[in-house]
Amino acid sequence: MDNHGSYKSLINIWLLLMFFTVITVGAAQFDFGVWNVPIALIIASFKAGVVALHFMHLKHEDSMTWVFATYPLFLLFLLIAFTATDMFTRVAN
Amino acid sequence: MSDTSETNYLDNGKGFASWFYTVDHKRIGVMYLIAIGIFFIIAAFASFLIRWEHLTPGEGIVSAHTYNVLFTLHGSMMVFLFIVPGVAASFGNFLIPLMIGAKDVIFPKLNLYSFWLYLLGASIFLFALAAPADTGWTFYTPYSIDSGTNVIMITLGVFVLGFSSILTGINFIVTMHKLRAPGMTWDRLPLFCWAAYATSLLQVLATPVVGITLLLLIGERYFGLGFFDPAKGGDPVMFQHFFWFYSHPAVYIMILPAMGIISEVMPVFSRKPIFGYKAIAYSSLAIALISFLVWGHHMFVSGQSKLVNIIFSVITYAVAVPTAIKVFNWLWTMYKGSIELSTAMLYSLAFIFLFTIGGLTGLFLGALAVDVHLHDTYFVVAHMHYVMIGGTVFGFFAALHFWYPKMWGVMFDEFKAKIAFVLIFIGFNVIFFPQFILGTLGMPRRYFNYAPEFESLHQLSTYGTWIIGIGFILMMYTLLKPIPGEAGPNPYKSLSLEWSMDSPPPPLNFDKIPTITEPVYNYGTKIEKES
Amino acid sequence: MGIYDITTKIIKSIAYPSEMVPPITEEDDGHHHFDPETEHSSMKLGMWLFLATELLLFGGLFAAYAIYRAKYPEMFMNGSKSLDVVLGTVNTVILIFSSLTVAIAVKAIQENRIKLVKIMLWITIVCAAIFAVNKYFEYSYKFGKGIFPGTDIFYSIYFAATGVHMLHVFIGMAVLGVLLNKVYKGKYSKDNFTAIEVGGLYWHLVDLIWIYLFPLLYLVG
Amino acid sequence: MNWLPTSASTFAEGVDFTLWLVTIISVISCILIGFLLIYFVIKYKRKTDNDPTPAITHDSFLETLWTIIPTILCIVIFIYGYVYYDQYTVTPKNAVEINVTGKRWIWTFDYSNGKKTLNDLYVPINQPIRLVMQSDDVLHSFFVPAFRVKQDLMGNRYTYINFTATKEGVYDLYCTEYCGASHSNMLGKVHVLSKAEYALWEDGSAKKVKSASADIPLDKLGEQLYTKNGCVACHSIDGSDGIAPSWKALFGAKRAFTDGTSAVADENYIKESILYPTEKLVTGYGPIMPSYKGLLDDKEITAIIEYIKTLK
Repeated sequence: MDNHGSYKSLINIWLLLMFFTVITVGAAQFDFGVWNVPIALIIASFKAGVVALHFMHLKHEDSMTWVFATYPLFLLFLLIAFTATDMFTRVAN
Repeated sequence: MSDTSETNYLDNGKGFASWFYTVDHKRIGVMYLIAIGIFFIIAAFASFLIRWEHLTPGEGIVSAHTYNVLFTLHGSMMVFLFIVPGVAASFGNFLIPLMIGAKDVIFPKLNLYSFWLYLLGASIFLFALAAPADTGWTFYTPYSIDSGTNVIMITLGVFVLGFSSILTGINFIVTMHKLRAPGMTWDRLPLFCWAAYATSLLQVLATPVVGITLLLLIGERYFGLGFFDPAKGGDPVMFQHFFWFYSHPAVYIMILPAMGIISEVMPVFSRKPIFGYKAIAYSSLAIALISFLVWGHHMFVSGQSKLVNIIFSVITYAVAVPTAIKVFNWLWTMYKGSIELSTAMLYSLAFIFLFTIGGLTGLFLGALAVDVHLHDTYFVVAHMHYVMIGGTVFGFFAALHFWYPKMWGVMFDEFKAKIAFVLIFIGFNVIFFPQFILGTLGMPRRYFNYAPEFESLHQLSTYGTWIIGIGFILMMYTLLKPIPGEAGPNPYKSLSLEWSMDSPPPPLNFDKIPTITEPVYNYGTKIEKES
Repeated sequence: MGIYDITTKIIKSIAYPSEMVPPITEEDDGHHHFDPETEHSSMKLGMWLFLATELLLFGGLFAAYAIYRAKYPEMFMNGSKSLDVVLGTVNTVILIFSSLTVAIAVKAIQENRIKLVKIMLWITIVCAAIFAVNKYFEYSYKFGKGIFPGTDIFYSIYFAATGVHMLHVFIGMAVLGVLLNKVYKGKYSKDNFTAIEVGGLYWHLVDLIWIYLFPLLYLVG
Repeated sequence: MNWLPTSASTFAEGVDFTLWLVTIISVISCILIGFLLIYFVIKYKRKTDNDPTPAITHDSFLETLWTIIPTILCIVIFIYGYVYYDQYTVTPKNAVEINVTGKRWIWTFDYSNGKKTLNDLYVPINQPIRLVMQSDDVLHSFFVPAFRVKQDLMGNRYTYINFTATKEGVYDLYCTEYCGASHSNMLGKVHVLSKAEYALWEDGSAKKVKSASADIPLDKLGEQLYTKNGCVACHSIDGSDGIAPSWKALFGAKRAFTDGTSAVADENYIKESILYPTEKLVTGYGPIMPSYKGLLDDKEITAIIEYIKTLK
């Protein structure tokens, strides 16, 4: 059934994750100003994507699972986007 | 009463344990029904006291603090213990497997655990009544941080109830994906199932946000986290954002299953296919998606930014359209039909009319300028009750009467039930219609006391509770005292799957999983133009 | 109606993969079982839905983080600098490693290599325990310096987020412990491994959340 | 039919217009749907158990119609709601600012001329006013039905209301955000004065406006002040325990304070408590009362003391 990948490929994935952990810790030693957070988030998202696709086999799941895996991300975006829009567009009228 | 050779689910095992440890979805549905019924009665009683207090201005039967406790109790119990789990968990459990042609839900044990979690949450909630909270069901900060009452227990109870709700939702979604009988395609799925599916989606995706919000509120009280406390640099409006991110979709968790019920009842008693099946099915899904985008219309005067107010107002009107479409579809289902005014049909017709009023008064509140005037007045109270009682509760009562023969295998006295309906319908309107006028006149909600010029309208509203109370009692009496004789498998000549088996259904529903070959609402003679 | 037809197509394309509905097997112990393939795919779908729930549970914390970070950049800068990056990094490595071991365990059970499954699950649980111990030291160090939840908004978010995450680590340990116990009892094999796969999914989520929490709290100072 | 309060601000007209518009749309829709319901029920009543019925499943024309018409109506209503809201949120340039503080359960108004009033807001007619509002504790909401304005107040952040009163008179002011036991007593009055009257009030002869009843007995005056100045929100007069000590049988009673001392409640003690309320706290109550220094003159304080004396 879900006999995907080999032990070796799993370990390779892990090495990739370790590599990116080193990168993200390394990148934190430098100050990129406003880019600090985006850089950290992009690396984290990449790692999270790798974990989801390979460790969690999302790669081999059907479209319904994809919908349920990604829709909450959209909702999370909504929650943050609307709340933040409110917080930062308040002006004394 | 069962003299057939086969046992039915009610006879299948006797005693407390055979119910409490059952994994039979029908028994779990019935247990939910009993539990929510009890909480409905308690919460309704609180509302009788609230109205009684308003018979005259000033202190009547209770003190100001007791009054605040009563409306908090009424609101939170109705919302979290009755109406959110209500129709979905009781009739959803009972009907979904029967309707899609399955022997049970996909995770029967998880279903039982959900029920236990519901009981646990409810117990914590009731335990909190030792020092009942006075925050209102919305738990707005910083009042809820500050209040000397037992806010932690009540929010903990709601948190646990939330998990019960989530697990039930997961169960239903997966059941409808994986256990539909052969031939039961998505476009043959009964509309109640569509509605339950949309409801479950909302339960799974909205509830966790209120979960973390209430958890943070508990943290706020224990540790003084400060997220929602202006004194610590936090923002109370953020609490409202998080709260309504759940609680607006929760409105649809409450109303969607009732819409599903109406979509089942109308075709049967009109002997017509439901008008616009796809429109109703997809507008359920559309509502499930759009309802996540409108929460801010509860916060137009809360200090939310003007830009966000405008955005939320626009999207609010967008969600009004699919709702309007549904109303017209139900209406047109009756066109050229053969209409029987059974009790269930009466409740459905009342649903359509009252829900229309509820929806139309929503148009007032969505309009920014008007909402500034009407926000937090009795207008909102009336609007919300027209949707929640006129909508959900009337739909719930329609279901109670409609599936009564299927659930219990007997019939009730239609005549008495219709009298009860008339009392409930009149009483309801007498209570809540004057409240619209109170609201436009500027009577604020959650007021223990009120100015003398509001007295006559308040009194009228209170008299309504007495009428509706008599109606409730008569309805309960009618339903608890069935008339002799058996109902038979299909007294209404319905075509959907749950009526194809004995009443009450056998423990495992189907001896052999049926194969579906035609649409579910296949009433009438085929003279229609094919799409 | 054009709009409805389009919607139908979209919904069909999403929904119809699971259109094949399985027969139900015999009823032996009073209630019925669904066939293994349905049970397998259903449990996975159910777990993914539950993970969606969990993600949104943390969603509230992420939203609070985003907003207060933008509102109080100084406070977050200083707070973040005061956290122990070394300990955080060690915990990240541990958690990612434990994700690997769970993934190997899921693979091994499908090949009936029970012994490997036991070893991998043990390692995972031990990793989780080390993670917890590290967190314990980290918390007590903070308490020693007089920093508690509520000290300021940053520390509130730090304690709330890592605290809720810690709770998930404990739940994950319990789940894996139960699974391990059942492995010892010989309940799982290459024909019956759904529980391990689904438990593994849960553990990966714990890792996923940490992958975000670590840089957001410790690194972007 | 009287279903709207007096309209006394420039904003009220727009709100009322939109309200009427939505009301007319709603009533027509409601009558239409109600009529169709009843008509169908009568016309298509079941005659036999086997009435033939057509299998109508959809009708593109009708469905399009009832998708489009509600959409158009919604857009129209939104636009009106938005336009009038937009007017309300824009502050006119010559607006006079008044600071508003909400505190359980009293409204305090600070004017730019140094005046301060409790629960009574004085504004001149036809003058744009901008309220700058903040709460001292939990959320409150400032609502004047006659002006159709409402806005929440919270701690640590200012919120604003703009209005221009167009009609002289005294209007109700409510708190509409639930704030605890005396939420429904957190009331006030907005006095819209003619320019001349306002100038008089501004001159310091506030009392002329405030109490035309200078001749009434002291204890009766005290009774009026009791409700007018918000004492009623916290102090009961029937002995029931609230957030603050009851006034019943207060005079002459022995008071125990949180610092361990005690005193007999005589005239001087009561006067001190009104002017410096947090100096001596009666055991079991928190320091929540605002000082009335500068808000009540000596005669008014005496009146309140006389009133307390009558509460045996």
